[in-house]
Amino acid sequence: MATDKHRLETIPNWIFFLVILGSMAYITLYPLGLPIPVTQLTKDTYAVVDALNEGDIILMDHGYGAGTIASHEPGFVVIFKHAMEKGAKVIMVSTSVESPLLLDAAIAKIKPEAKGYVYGEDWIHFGYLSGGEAAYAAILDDITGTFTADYEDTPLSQLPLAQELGSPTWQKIALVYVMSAGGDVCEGWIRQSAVRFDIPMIQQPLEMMVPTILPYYPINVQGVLNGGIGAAEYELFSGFPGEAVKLSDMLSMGGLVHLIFLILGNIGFFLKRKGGA
Amino acid sequence: MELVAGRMLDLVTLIAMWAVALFLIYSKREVWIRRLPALDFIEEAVGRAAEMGRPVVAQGFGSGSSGLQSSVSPMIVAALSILGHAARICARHGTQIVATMRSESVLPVADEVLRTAYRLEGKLEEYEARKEEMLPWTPNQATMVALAYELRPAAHIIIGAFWHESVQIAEVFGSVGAVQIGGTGRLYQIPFFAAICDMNLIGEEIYAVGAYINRTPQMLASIATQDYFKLISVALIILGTLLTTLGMIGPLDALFKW
Amino acid sequence: MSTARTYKRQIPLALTFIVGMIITFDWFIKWEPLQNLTTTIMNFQIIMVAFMMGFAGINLVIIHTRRIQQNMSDNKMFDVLLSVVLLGCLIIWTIAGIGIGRNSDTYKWLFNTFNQPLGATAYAATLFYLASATYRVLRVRSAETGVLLLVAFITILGNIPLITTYVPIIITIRTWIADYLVKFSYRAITIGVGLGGIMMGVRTLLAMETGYLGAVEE
Amino acid sequence: MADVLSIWIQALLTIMITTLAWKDQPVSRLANHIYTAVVVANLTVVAWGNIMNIGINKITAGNYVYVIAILLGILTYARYSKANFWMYRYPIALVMGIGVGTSMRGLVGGSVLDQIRNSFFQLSVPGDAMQSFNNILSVVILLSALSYFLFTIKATRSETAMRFSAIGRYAMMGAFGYSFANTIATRINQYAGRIAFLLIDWLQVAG
Repeated sequence: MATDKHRLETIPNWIFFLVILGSMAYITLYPLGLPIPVTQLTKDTYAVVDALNEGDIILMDHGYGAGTIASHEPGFVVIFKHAMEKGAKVIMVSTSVESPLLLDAAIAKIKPEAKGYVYGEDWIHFGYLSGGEAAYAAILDDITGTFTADYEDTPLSQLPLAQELGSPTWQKIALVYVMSAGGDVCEGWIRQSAVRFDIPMIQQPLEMMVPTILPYYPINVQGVLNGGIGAAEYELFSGFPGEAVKLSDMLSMGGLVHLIFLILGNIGFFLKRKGGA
Repeated sequence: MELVAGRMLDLVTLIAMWAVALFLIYSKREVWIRRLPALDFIEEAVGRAAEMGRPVVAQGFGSGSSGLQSSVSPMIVAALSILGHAARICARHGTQIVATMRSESVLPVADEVLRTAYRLEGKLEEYEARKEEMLPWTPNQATMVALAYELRPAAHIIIGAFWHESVQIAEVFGSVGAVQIGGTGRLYQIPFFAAICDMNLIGEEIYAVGAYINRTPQMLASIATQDYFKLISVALIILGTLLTTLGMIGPLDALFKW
Repeated sequence: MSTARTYKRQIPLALTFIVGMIITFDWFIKWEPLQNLTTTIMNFQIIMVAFMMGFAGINLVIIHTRRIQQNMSDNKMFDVLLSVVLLGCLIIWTIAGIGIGRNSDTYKWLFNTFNQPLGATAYAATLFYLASATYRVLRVRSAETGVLLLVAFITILGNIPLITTYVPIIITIRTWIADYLVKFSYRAITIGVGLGGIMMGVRTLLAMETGYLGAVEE
Repeated sequence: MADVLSIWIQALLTIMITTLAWKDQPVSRLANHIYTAVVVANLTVVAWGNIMNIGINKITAGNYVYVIAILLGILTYARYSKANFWMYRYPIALVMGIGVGTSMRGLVGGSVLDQIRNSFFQLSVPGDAMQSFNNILSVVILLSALSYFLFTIKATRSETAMRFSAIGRYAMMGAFGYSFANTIATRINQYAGRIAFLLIDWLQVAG
């Protein structure tokens, strides 16, 4: 009996490892297909993108690295698709050095060419933007003065869309969409774009960062996408099926497993304390 | 040349903080400071490591492009002053200290901090012989985990700037039996330290470290400045709330938009 | 002696003060020469920090060459292999990136085949440590940890679609916690960290925190 | 061919580095050594690009000021010299000044004044008792948590003041619990991406 208590108190590491891996693999193989409740934040984000007109320009900060790809890529894909549906043009910069290397994989999922989108005319990636907040201000003033070439070193003179931007750039931009895992990046964009010029803005931070963005919503930031979960809701709500929808089952399973661990830990602790006393 | 609109109150506040700080520093008043048990605990933790003959690991010196040049630099400076403090105790006891490096701009500085600590204890040769091992380059959290298993440290000081890796390293170092003293000003990471570490510093407590360890009147005066401005913040919040409730927020709001 | 002290310590300290002031005032004053100066300093910083990246490479090369020698004599061949793999990858990637270029298809292939899965997995694998921490440390040890645990419990429940679909009230509770409890206690921490950070900056510029230049005269 | 090879390597590396969570063993150590090497190499390549694009290109374009930047960059290596190691202090002093300047100017507005400005509450909202209660609670949480962080004021050690700041401490603990739990959701989401990669892209057993 005493050993039982002890066992509940100290479950070895490999059990967590197997239980989590096993349960997540199981739910991927045999999905429940549960709906995910769509929150107001996501509906607002959808409305902002849906309000775009043909020919409007969206500025995206494609600012994720390899580490947070699962939180950011689905949102990027679905919003890009939605923007194409509305006929809006897309220009991108990136606050992550890894973004240009990860872009091709995401574009393969978006397939802009299927919608007749041509690189250089309908969308551009300018590449990595170093220099923090001062640089955000600089590109909003004059993007063609900051960059001389795009992310693959094609001179901007060969890209017609870049020629349209000119100075001041911010007057041509209808929406700013920020994807980032950095709190200072998200808030920097708010200060430089939303506060300074009142350009509509949507943000997609990591799930756990959302509370720090909420103080700016809905005055400065009109839509907040709650990481990958928000992307799943967006996919469901907008009707552009994607990868993130499958997440719902994973969240249910993973959350339940953690709840069980939490309860087991406390039962073990309680039993041990009772035994000790 | 013109002043940027909307930032005037910021400027005035900054100048006021400088003025009050300088006044208090030069007036050399005596300042009382409350106890910070987590910092007192460092000595005990290092002592424990010496008894067990196991090393001490210190982390928290920025990461990649977020080094001394970035806006987390105050946290890194705080982390470095703790590193200096801990390194002196380690040098005295003959305990090995390992400071993991993730940011290129911090590496030469951490080198200087450790060198100074060992010099002050008269053990410079000891440091020169093994400095590469004492400042290992750990560019990712997996390396830090491996380091924990390899060194099995008795004490783990995780004070400074942290990102997503915080929960992982705290959990692993805890599971290999290190006593942990945690603290960071990065909002997202405080919860893990609060939950996992044996002793923790919440948020700005890490900035009080230099003053707490050295106790020079000048350092304490700057902490006092911080407190006075905190009191002013409290007063402003109360005032603003009263005025809002009474529907007379206009002038105060205008001041904040200045 | 005093001159040595001047250029070894005092000039660097003065440099920190001047640069700190320039960067600070650039935020408040719109003046073309100041803006250009700030841009130049920022570019200088990118270049200097880029040079410092070499330390990381040198550090790894020194540590692993030593380890190879050590492990060769101890006959630990697997450990030798590890160090060789590390140095080999380091050299191949650096040459590929610098020689062929970061935008080349070869480098993109290397990055997406190696860096991307390792980075994404290492980041996500934090999940296992969170699970073990949930079990090991989220326990009702005191009233304070009790509060932490209670809120964590409700929030986990609120993140499970299986439960929130049938018990939507949990989302309301979770939102309330986020909107009031979390927002305002974090706001207090933010204000404190802000004031603390500024004073830390003041101390650094006034040369009171000089750990970064060595605490003793030399 | 290259694609198939790539997917296999990705899958193997994913599994290898995951096993570190089980324990430190040869497989995870191998993955870890590769990881360290490729991360440092990638950062070095980025650094090289920065030196070329921002430094050398500007010099060749006639902007000779950047020669100083290159010289300062080289000075950081003085740390390997016994006699002249102090020279590294010049670049570091510059970097330090930039860090302090950037943080000071950003903190005063974003972390202090904006936060205060957003904390002016309407204590009594007519016809909405719940909102009034919430607003009063917000002020109490905010002020009590702030008072917890006073270091040098003796009066904060009195029993009443301690009780007041205890409210803040409890609120902070609750907030930490919230963040902790939300981080779990973030990580589940991210690991789900890896599982999906293994089962769908690699093994192709699930759709």
